[in-house]
Amino acid sequence: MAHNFKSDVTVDWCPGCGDFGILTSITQALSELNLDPHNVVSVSGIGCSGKTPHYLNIGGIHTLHGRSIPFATGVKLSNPNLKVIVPGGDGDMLGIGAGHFVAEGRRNSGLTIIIFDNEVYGLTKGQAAPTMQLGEKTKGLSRANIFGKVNPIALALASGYSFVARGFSFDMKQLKEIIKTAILHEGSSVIDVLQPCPTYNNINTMDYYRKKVYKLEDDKSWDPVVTGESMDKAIEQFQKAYNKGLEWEERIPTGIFYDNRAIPSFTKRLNEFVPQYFKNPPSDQIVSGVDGFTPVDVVKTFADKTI
Amino acid sequence: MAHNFKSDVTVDWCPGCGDFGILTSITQALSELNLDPHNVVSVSGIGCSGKTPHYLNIGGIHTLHGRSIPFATGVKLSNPNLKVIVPGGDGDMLGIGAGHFVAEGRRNSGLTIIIFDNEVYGLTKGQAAPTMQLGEKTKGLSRANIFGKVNPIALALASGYSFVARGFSFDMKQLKEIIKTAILHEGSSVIDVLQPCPTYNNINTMDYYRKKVYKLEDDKSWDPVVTGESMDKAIEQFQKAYNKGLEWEERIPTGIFYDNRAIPSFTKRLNEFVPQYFKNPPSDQIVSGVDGFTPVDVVKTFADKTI
Amino acid sequence: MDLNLTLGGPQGGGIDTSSNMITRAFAAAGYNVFGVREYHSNIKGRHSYNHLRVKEERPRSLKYPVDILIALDPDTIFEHIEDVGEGTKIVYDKQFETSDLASARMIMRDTAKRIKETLQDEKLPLNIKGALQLMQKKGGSPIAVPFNEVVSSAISDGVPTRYFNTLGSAITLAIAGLPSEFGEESIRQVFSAKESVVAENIKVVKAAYEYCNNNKLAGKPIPKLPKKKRFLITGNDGSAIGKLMGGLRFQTYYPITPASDESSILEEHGAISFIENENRSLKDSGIVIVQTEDEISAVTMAQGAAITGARSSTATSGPGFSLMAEGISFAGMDEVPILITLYQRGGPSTGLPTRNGQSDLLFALNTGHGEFPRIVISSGDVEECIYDAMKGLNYAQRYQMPVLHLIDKNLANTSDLVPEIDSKRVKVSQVLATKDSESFRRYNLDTENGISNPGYLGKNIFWMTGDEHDELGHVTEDPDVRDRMMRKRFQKLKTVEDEVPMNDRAVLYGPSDAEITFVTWGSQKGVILDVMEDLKAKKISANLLYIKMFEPFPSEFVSKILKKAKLVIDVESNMLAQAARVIRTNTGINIEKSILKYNGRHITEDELLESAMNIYNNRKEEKLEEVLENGA
Amino acid sequence: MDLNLTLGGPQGGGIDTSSNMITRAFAAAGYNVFGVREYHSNIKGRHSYNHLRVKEERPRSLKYPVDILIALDPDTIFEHIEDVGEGTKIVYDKQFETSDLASARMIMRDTAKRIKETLQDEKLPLNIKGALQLMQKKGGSPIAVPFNEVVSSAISDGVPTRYFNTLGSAITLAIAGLPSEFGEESIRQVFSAKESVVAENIKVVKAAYEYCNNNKLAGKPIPKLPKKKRFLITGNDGSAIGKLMGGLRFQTYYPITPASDESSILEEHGAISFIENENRSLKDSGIVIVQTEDEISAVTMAQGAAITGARSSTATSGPGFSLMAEGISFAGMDEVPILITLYQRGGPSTGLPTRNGQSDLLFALNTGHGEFPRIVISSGDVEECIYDAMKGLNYAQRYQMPVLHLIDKNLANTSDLVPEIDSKRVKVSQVLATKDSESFRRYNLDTENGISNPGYLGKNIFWMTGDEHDELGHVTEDPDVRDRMMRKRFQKLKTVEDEVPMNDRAVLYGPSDAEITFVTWGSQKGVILDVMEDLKAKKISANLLYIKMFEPFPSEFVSKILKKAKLVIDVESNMLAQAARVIRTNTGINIEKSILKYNGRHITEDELLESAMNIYNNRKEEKLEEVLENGA
Ligand SMILES: Cc1ncc(C[n+]2csc(CCOP(=O)(O)OP(=O)(O)O)c2C)c(N)n1
Ligand SMILES: Cc1ncc(C[n+]2csc(CCOP(=O)(O)OP(=O)(O)O)c2C)c(N)n1
Ligand code: SF4
Ligand code: SF4
Ligand SMILES: [Mg+2]
Ligand SMILES: [Mg+2]
Repeated sequence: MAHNFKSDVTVDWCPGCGDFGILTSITQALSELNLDPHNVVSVSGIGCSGKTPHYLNIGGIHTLHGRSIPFATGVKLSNPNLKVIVPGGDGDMLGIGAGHFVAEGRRNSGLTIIIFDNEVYGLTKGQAAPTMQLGEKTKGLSRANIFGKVNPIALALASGYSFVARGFSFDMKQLKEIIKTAILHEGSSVIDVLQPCPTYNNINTMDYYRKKVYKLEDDKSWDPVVTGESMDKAIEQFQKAYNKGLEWEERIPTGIFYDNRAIPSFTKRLNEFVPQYFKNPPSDQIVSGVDGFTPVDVVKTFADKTI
Repeated sequence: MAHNFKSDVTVDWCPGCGDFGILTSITQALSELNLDPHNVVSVSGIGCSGKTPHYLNIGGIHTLHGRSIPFATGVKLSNPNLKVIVPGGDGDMLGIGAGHFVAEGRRNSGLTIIIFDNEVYGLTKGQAAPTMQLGEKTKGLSRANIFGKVNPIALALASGYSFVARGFSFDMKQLKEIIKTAILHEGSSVIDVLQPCPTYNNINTMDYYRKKVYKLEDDKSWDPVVTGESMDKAIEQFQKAYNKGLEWEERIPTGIFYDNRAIPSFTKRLNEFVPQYFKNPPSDQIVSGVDGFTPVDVVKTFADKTI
Repeated sequence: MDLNLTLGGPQGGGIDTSSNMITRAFAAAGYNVFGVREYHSNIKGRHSYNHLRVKEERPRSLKYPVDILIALDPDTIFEHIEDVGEGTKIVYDKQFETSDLASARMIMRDTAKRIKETLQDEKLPLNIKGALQLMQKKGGSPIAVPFNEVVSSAISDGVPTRYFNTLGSAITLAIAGLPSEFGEESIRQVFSAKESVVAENIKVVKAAYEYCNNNKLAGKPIPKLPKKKRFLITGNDGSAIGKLMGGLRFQTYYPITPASDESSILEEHGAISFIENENRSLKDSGIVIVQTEDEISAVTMAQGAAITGARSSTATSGPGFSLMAEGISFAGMDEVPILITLYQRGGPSTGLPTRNGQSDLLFALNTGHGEFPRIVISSGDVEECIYDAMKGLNYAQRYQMPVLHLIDKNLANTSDLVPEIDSKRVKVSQVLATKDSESFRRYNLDTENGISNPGYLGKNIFWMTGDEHDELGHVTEDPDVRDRMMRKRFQKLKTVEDEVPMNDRAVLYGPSDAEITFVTWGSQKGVILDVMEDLKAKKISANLLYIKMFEPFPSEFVSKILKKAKLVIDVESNMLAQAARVIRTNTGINIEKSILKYNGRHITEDELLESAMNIYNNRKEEKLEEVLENGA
Repeated sequence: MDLNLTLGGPQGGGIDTSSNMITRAFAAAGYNVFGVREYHSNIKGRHSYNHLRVKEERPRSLKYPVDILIALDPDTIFEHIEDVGEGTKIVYDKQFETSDLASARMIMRDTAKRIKETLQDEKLPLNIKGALQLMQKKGGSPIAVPFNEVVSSAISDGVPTRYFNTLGSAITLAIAGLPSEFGEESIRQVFSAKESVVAENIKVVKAAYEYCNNNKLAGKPIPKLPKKKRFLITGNDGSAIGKLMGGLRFQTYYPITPASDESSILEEHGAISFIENENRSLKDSGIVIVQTEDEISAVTMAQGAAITGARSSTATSGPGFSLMAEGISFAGMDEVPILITLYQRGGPSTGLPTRNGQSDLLFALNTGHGEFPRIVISSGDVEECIYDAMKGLNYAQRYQMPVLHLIDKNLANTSDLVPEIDSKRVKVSQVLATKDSESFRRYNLDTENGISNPGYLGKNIFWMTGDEHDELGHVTEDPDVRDRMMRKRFQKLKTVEDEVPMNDRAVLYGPSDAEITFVTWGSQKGVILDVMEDLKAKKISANLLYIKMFEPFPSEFVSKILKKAKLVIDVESNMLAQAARVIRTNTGINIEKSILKYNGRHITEDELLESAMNIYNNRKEEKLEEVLENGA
């Protein structure tokens, strides 16, 4: 029987929360990819979204608010053979964690970053998240939001992510497929998931989104895959992705905006100068000699320090 | 006599450093704007660039690495009548400070952010800054740079900055003009300054840039100013700015990419609900009553808490 | 009267409203109510409860077993199995009787396992009936109320469940013997804005009383006491009020439990009303509250504001405070006046994010790299929060250093009825810029007390740097100036010691000579004062050395008291007895007996008394440590 | 031989190369050389200097006045006015004689002011000549060398200034009496790669010797000693070497002085060579070093790696360490094995970023909110850095907690000749994952020593959370499990005490009974040991209580020694005598005499001896504090 990837921990999200759809999409994606549960891990931050790893029956770290990316990067770079899923809140990823978010774009380690985009800080009771529109007044706020909105797609592209997509938590079929493609993508991917929070956000509701979303893949000419063969085409595709990413007011595109397979992942780059990196990564190295002492030859390794 | 804005502190940058040109451009801009030196302050982080406030004869805070933006925002929001200049390193702003950089784009407080873009961490001896290209090997590095590059223009635009420009430290005439416009801009501005670091960066040298830079304003049809009258035009201008911002390999555009005057600054937004905000900002408020005790009427202010 | 009651239900299910209703009803009748909120790190569904105590005089602690347990869900019955005793009335919806433990999935697994074992040990069924039987064994009397019926009988239309909270509260009031009018009054206060809602709820209150009367549940009517205007506030409110009175005009925060409520309160009251006889121009002043992108930004942005002359502050809790370490070190080095309110919760790391803790004291005293002066103060009740916040802002301004104000989660979420807020208790002096001059020496070394004249951006031209600096504020690495600047900065701590009255640093409550000397800080103050009364009744004299300022530490005062004390018991809500360590560091005195609690719940009078008696009875032993465990 | 020399010049002007040359020349002749680097937070232009000491046996401290001062710029002469004494030879470029103080703009203003006052007090001109006259008064002999002429006479073409460093070094060697061949040998080592450069520089060396011979400057030839292979390494190198030997395979860092050198060294030596008799498959193993976006990322990324089973670490300094507080608390809560090397520099805040300090001890002991166990160790010389880094990795692995390894900047930048690196001194055990099972209990409570079997992602399925958790690693708020987890975590500290030998925690050097007992930690160890010899010569017996592990603290051992000590003198490079505070907290013993230095410079033998004598002579006084001030 295939692993179903669901743990037996009580899920304590609010009834109607969009998080359920994301969770299901993840477990289904993992099942359909038929991955060995030992080879996938999830690393989250803090927030309603941050609880996700406990609900998945794979190794999971529920880290610190905003720090899932560096923790996850450590996991991935130390054992490049693992698939690392990073579910995170929009506050977590784009507020307190924005610095890491930008940095990971430059690294392209190979993380599957899933942003639970509910426009609010759920777990701390509904404050505006960085994804909330200027002037929006949700029920959790005492006055209209005074901050501008950051667009996750635009920021992900500007940061250099090689795979950028958007899903909607109530369209699990599409979301599951996006997650599958993202997990198979070698570099780091960002999936912005429109996730209604019925408890605090009475504006960006399920209905609100249902009316606005449309699928990029419905346009048969849409081609997000960059192979790197033509530089001009690549630039054009990036620009198209970016411009699509800016769409919001009238209609909201979902699907894969950008899928650049030409940018080498960080693990590939490391492999260029770390001997046997993939075969013998840090996580698996023998550090104790046969006699229980270090096997390192100090004189040879530090020959330049001897006189 | 006009204030010349230069302090008498010894400048200890390396000979030939691009920082000198930026410093001069700032002092000239301030002089030409004929600002009262009490009404302009500078707030920097840590790095070679971070030393700038000491060289300016205006109030200055040389804060912590990566934290100039929040410090500066505090200054600006507490006294919205001050002009706040924020000189910072590329590591400072886009590495350790990237989270604040993104957040300030959403705020648009009214800071003039000047990025000293030398592609290296100058003061810590030449490590790669986030602006350095993947695979570049400058003399300060023991192996080629393993990180992707973040494009300051693209990131600034994606973060929501309302004024985005690029200067070149050896073209002080243009840079000075950009700085002047930026200082007069009501929201927050980002000026990415190409700044050769002859000590550690032997690739992006003065000559390297001299050969590549060209001025946006030389194209008479270039119009970065968004007035907000036409939404479509605004979107088009943003996209143009963004696409121009991506240019790098062959030729590097300098000048003003984007100057959106329609987005209200954070101080204007605050003014909507903070009584007399501009007239009587936090910095200037009377907090002691005539008798030396608080003038606050607690019962009235907290009427909802009384029973 | 001395009434302890616990009201439990699912998080997000209106428990706070119910408890607010009960509090206001008793307050309307002139009683005093004191309460603490316990809840999970969860938005909807998990168990939360409010523990309230009602008295004629002001209560200052809570006690088990409770007199009434109101269960608004089955989980409450399971969770509070241990909290009932002789005479406890357990009010619950009759429907719960069909629930079993296995289906109570919102109960934490380990808790459920423990409850299961308890029931099994007693050979009781693993369901509500079993739990109620156990409670009965302990002396409790279950009162099954058909919630749906009672509500349906009262309201014309609408979902009955929406009124279950009101019903639970009203039944409690009826059982307590409070006349129905006060219940109705409280409904008017709680739902003030919405008339139709008020009307419907009042119907439910009436139905509740009728039900109780009909079923002989109504208590003996209790007398109405003279009613005075009071403030119904929590520790969070207290700090916000104190800050506003203390001249705060700029506050930053990043959301975090249990700190962010303070900022929300400030935001809601940011348009300040001034007293009549003050300058008309003050009439419309506001305060700027900024939600930042993280706590690093919060602590540095507040400093930027402080440097322009605004009194500024930020509030946070453990994880956020950790992130502020570097910024605090800057404030110490650069002499920036800033108040940081640290709401302590259960640590380490994310820990028990919605539970009590006092485990950040040593960290607060040592946070930030390098050596710099700071002031660390702590509050022990809601009123202290007010005046300490004011003093904290004053200290920051006067001594130009970071001031850390510690409030524990228990206190933050304590609701209390405060009779008066005295705006003349603490002076507030105006922030004044130094006269500007050509070369203004912000860090003038020529000062006896270590305090240099402050400068403010916009008014003075000067420099600041986190590097060691000269008098103008420029970077220096000169070894001699370095030494002098270090000494100047630390000189200010001596000045604090000279200027701040001892009462604001440590207080001895009770007789100067006593058989037991308790030592504590923070929210245990109230419960210890109550236990001292209990001990008195047992003819054991006790006093309390209560510490309010940890840096600079009142070493002499503390030393003097402890040296002559007979039996010293340190009481703290942490595992390492941190205050006792601080005492040892500063006085060399080792406190060998302690009562500690670190399960995140509030300390109750009964458990503290019991442990104190245990220690008292075994006082011959060299070292004793009691760990308290009350609380669901 | 005992030769102290200081070589000064502008930052970025090749001082390090010169000093490397001198070191290697003496080493080639079989001597031992020990040195410290002092420099500004500046890339080019400001004053930097290397203070070296050469001896037959291994030197372990430095001493003023120096025997030779080599000034490669005029600033050096001004800056070191105080460091000369009877017999000091001041070698400088004759051209400097026309320089005056006013034009030495790279000297910090306050320093320049002080120099000016010194010269004025002596009624000397405010220029190099004045400074040299003052030096002469102190017993120094200026040696003006026409640098340009000498170099030009030697090299065929090229810019003469490029060889000034070589000239300065060679003249020093000649004055010291070291035969020219060793100077030439050192040139070959330093410029190994570039043959033509070697040839030109050797010409300059020859010219230097010739000049010295012609001008009667050459010293009496010193004997050649038997030469052995040695490691020329700094504290930074030591830590890097130790980590690599200790099994480190993942290191993160964000650039910061003086920590990042360690990571660069690791990066350069990341392709590890293994000893012959080890498994062939090890032959090509590498280590991953990641430059992160900040220190928050550094400390959390290293943990991510640790959780997969790699031995991992990060290295930082004060400001970066402050940013790690939250992450360290997570490591404590979640029992993540991680080694954090904390290079202490002058604080607070940015402080004196390139100068020495020991002001982060209390912060390291208390960093991070909440209560969690940690191990804090410290090294005192270059060799200790090696083995402590290895042990640190072992501790992290065995006890599953954050280990903080403190190294001070002085030590980081101390260069020493280490005769041997013993790969059998410290065992390194393999990281082994627990056998996987259906419900693997990562945080098994069923353990006596507090240590649960570790799990590793990729090999086991388990969970972790910064929240309080159950045995599987899922969030819990159950009060009982909470208490048990807290106790389990702290139990591990008791296990550390049981398992780690006392020698690794505190050491008593010297006689067990002595008139003076010094107490110290970190890089003062060497200089105190030297001062102990000096005191012995004065017939005063002294010993040293040297502390290596601060948490868990070796209270009993320390107590026993201090209780019987006659005169205890605490020596630290900070203002608050932090180690003495830790001792007081843990033992109740108050150390009343201290010698402190916090101007950021290394402590020299002469000043320490003098202060120790002052205290010894006034030992009747209750409290004495000496503040050391040596250093430019
Ligand atoms: C350093 C730190 N600051 C603040 C918090 C408090 N906190 C917990 S969850 C959260 C925000 C959650 O919002 P988001 O990331 O959008 O996740 P969501 O709950 O909406 O899924 C915050 C601020 C924390 N845990 N740590
Ligand atoms: C928290 C912290 N980490 C690290 C440092 C060390 N540091 C000083 S300057 C600097 C980088 C400077 O690079 P950049 O910001 O690009 O400025 P530049 O020197 O190139 O102008 C670093 C990492 C620090 N001061 N604080
Ligand atoms: S608060 Fe919002 S995001 Fe959090 S669980 Fe509830 S509905 Fe979901
Ligand atoms: S290191 Fe580079 S950036 Fe810094 S002062 Fe020198 S040349 Fe300028
Ligand atoms: Mg969210
Ligand atoms: Mg830079």
